[in-house]
Amino acid sequence: MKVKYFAWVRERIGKAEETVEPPAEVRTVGDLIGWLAARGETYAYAFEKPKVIRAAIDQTHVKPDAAILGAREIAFFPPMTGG
Amino acid sequence: MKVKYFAWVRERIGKAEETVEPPAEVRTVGDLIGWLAARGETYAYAFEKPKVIRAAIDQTHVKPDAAILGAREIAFFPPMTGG
Amino acid sequence: MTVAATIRIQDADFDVAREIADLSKGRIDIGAVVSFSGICRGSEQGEPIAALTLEHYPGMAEAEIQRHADEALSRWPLQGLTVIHRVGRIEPGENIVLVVTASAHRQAAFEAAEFLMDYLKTSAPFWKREESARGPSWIEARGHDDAAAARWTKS
Amino acid sequence: MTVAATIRIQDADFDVAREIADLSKGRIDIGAVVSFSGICRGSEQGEPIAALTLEHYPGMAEAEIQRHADEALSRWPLQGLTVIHRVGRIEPGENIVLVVTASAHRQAAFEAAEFLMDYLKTSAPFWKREESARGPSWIEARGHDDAAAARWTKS
Repeated sequence: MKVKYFAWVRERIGKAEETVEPPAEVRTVGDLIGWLAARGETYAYAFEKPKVIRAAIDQTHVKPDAAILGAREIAFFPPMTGG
Repeated sequence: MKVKYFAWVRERIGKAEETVEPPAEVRTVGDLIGWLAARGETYAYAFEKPKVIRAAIDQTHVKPDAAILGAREIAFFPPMTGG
Repeated sequence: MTVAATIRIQDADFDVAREIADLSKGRIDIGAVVSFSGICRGSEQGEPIAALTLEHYPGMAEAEIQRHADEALSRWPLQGLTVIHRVGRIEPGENIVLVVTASAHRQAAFEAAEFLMDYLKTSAPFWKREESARGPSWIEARGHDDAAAARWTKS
Repeated sequence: MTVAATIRIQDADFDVAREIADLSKGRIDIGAVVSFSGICRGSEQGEPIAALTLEHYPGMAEAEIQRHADEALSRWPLQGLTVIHRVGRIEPGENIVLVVTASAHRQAAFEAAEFLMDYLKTSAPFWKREESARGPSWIEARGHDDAAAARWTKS
């Protein structure tokens, strides 16, 4: 699946998007954050406060317990500050 | 004192302003409405529903029990419909 | 810095864009500008109208608007405030009234604009007469405008 | 008549006057037009800033605004609705965001504009980075914006 990062999540990880293939036991958005955070220092830094991170599956806001099965695109970003 | 009329109060009375000298027992705005209403048919028509009439003394909104002593200009008009 | 409200009562139309620009151009302390334009509709209570004629109480109208503008300036942290009310004959589609508020933050700008419009509707000495096929008639005040204005009364 | 919202996300500035005119010109069913312009201030939390850079999530940003615009159109009797959000580098005094609402009556126009601004602040995927003497930093979300947005949640 494609993963996208925005704002300081993007800056900390050092890339805007990538394709990942998490193992089957990574079922929810929260699981995916934990799995990504273990990929290296930059990821650990980006996800150091998982409660702050917002997520969207296929461009719709979701909660950490949302299932990722079938998702084409999952995005992670800080709380929004538009307007 | 000068009395001014606006909107349909003006139309019914047939003049925009006039100078009147009510007797001393006409003490309040409500008294003045009653006194004016007795001046003739056009006045009676204008003031037929005294509760609807709004008043201002020297360009400030007042209630019917406001004293008219010392007033330079008293205005009568319907509820406002600006904006 | 003391903010002075711009208040005008006029026959002529106004230019919303220019009024917004006059309040905010070249300023870097303003974060939010709200404008409200009241426009003459082509019907009242489902009845087509040809025009409105706006009458006002010269002197008192300016004073009443000034008083409410000053109250808005004291209740909300505004950096600019403009109120323009037209009088005379106004046809459907034409502007009647304009309120523009500027503030660092959006809530103050929105609230002050709503406050001023609610008061203009109920307290400023203006009266609307409509021209329709049945002849001219004065528009009646509406109870829900009084209710809208009452929400700003401090208890 | 079905009303469609105009929604644009763009680098370029916008012209408030033209957007208001596009919604209301030649219409005689509109009685109230509210515009909200969000402008880049020259300081954040008392600290001078040189500019903001607005980042967004292309695709989702449009969809989120469309979803909230549709909700506004279903909740209030609007006759027109425009939302424009700029992205990229924006200097103090420049426009960031515009919401214009048109309705027969003022309350619908005010409420819909406030609703959309509250949601843009908290739910639309945009992020602001500021440039100041201390270097670039991301602006943090504010709790009172969440509180403002929560008031529109139907219970």
